[in-house]
Amino acid sequence: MLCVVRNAVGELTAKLGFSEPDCRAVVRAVDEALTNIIRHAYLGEQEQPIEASFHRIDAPKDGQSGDALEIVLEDNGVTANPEKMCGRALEDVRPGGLGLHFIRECMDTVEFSRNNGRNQLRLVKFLHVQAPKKGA
Amino acid sequence: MLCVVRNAVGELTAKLGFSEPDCRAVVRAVDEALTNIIRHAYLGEQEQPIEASFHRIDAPKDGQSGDALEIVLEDNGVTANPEKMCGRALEDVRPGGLGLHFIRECMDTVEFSRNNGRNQLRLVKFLHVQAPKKGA
Amino acid sequence: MQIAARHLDKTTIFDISGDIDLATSPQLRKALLRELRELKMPRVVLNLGAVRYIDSSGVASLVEGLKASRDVGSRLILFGLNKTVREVLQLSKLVRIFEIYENEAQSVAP
Amino acid sequence: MQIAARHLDKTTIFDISGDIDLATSPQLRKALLRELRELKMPRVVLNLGAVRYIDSSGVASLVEGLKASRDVGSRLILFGLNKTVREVLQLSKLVRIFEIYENEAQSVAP
Ligand SMILES: Nc1ncnc2c1ncn2[C@@H]1O[C@H](COP(=O)(O)OP(=O)(O)O)[C@@H](O)[C@H]1O
Ligand SMILES: Nc1ncnc2c1ncn2[C@@H]1O[C@H](COP(=O)(O)OP(=O)(O)O)[C@@H](O)[C@H]1O
Repeated sequence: MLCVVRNAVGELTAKLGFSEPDCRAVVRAVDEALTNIIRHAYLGEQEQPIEASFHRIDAPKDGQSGDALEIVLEDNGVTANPEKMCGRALEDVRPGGLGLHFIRECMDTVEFSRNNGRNQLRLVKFLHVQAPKKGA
Repeated sequence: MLCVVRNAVGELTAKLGFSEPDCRAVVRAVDEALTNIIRHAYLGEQEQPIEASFHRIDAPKDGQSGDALEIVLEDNGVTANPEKMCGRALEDVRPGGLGLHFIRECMDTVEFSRNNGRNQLRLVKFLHVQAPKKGA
Repeated sequence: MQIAARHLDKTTIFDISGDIDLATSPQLRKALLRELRELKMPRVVLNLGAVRYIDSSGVASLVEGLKASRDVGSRLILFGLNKTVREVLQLSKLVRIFEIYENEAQSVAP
Repeated sequence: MQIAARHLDKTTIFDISGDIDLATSPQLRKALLRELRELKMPRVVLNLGAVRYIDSSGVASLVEGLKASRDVGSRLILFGLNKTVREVLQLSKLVRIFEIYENEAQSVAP
């Protein structure tokens, strides 16, 4: 099913006008975030409910407002331990601990929160619309 | 995870310009098709691989060519029995047996095939672009 | 999906919210069958106003509830059907088989 | 994901295709550890040309393979890295840690 999500998100981001590397970045972030929810919040159980919303938003960026894709993932799993949610130093070559790092590298905003017994992950990626060329 | 797929496909179809009922129809067809793959091809196992592709295509329609969304779902599960793949008469009020009927009602083309040990389901939905008004 | 139960005299009202799909419909089925077959509640009312999605397995659970209600001589009533829910019942040709009302007042009327 | 194995003198080549993710990376991990730790194959070459996606658990499996190869004194070689695979190794800051070649000929050179 992760594969289905990746392809749907890939097609959506392409349709929204993201560049190819940015499409891959958003797909990667969503995939890693879902993987983490299944592994850590639901302790490996695949059948638990995960909610997702995808919205085109106007978000503040560099003092201006920018066109962006906002993705919110929510689960009812175990409370995330904020101390562990930091990822790790990459210098230390060992398996694991890369997911959060990927998510942070791939998105412009990454916010974890917990409300009403639910974990929420909010991801934002700005659409870098090319500025219209003047004169040239 | 089905919820994530539904929301991603909902957003994708809206972005492609489908009407609201058509967006819901495509979401429903994909959801029911995935549910059937999990239940019937993978006998309830949720962790098995399902591939999906989403493409905007030009497909023949009423002797002309139409703008459409093509969705292809593939699985490595048990071979579907074509005799069972017909859905059932709705007059008979009983639980179950609605999924295929929903898929057929919701999409313009529904094709099952099996190649190289994989089941393939091809779904097509035409985008009904409004004809430009002449003169009026 | 979330199910919250309220109890009136001889009536159970289930306020259902979220998505009724492959993962959650067994829970709805169980709640309905318990209320009807085991507890023999004379009237079970489903408030579907906050249902965002219902798939064919959800519809199958409703049909099972309906059968159970007929078996035990109870009523199963639906209200608060939004566009999505209505569409699905129409697709299933089941709109005319269920007892459906506009709102809660009508659904719990004596 | 599919893994097909080919055997040359003192070298195993794995042709890997499809998606390496949460569901499939354990299979890759197992294949690598068997070849390196159990069979002590002196050189294991991964043809990643047909890999469409690799997630962090896939990268973790590659790192485990690399550690195993160092432990037993074997070589783990990657070739056929497409954009997606390259990006992920770059994100992981692992590009310089792996032995990576452009093509199979270089990877199996004596
Ligand atoms: N969705 C989540 N819920 C709870 N804990 C999480 C979640 N995502 C990450 N974590 C915690 O953060 C740690 C680092 O995550 P990550 O960088 O993805 O590496 P890994 O998953 O390989 O451990 C995890 O080991 C886990 O303790
Ligand atoms: N993806 C599939 N693979 C194998 N068999 C299938 C698949 N989809 C449907 N079927 C068969 O078609 C029948 C009717 O499917 P459906 O209309 O969805 O109703 P239900 O799933 O409730 O039985 C199923 O019972 C099953 O035998």
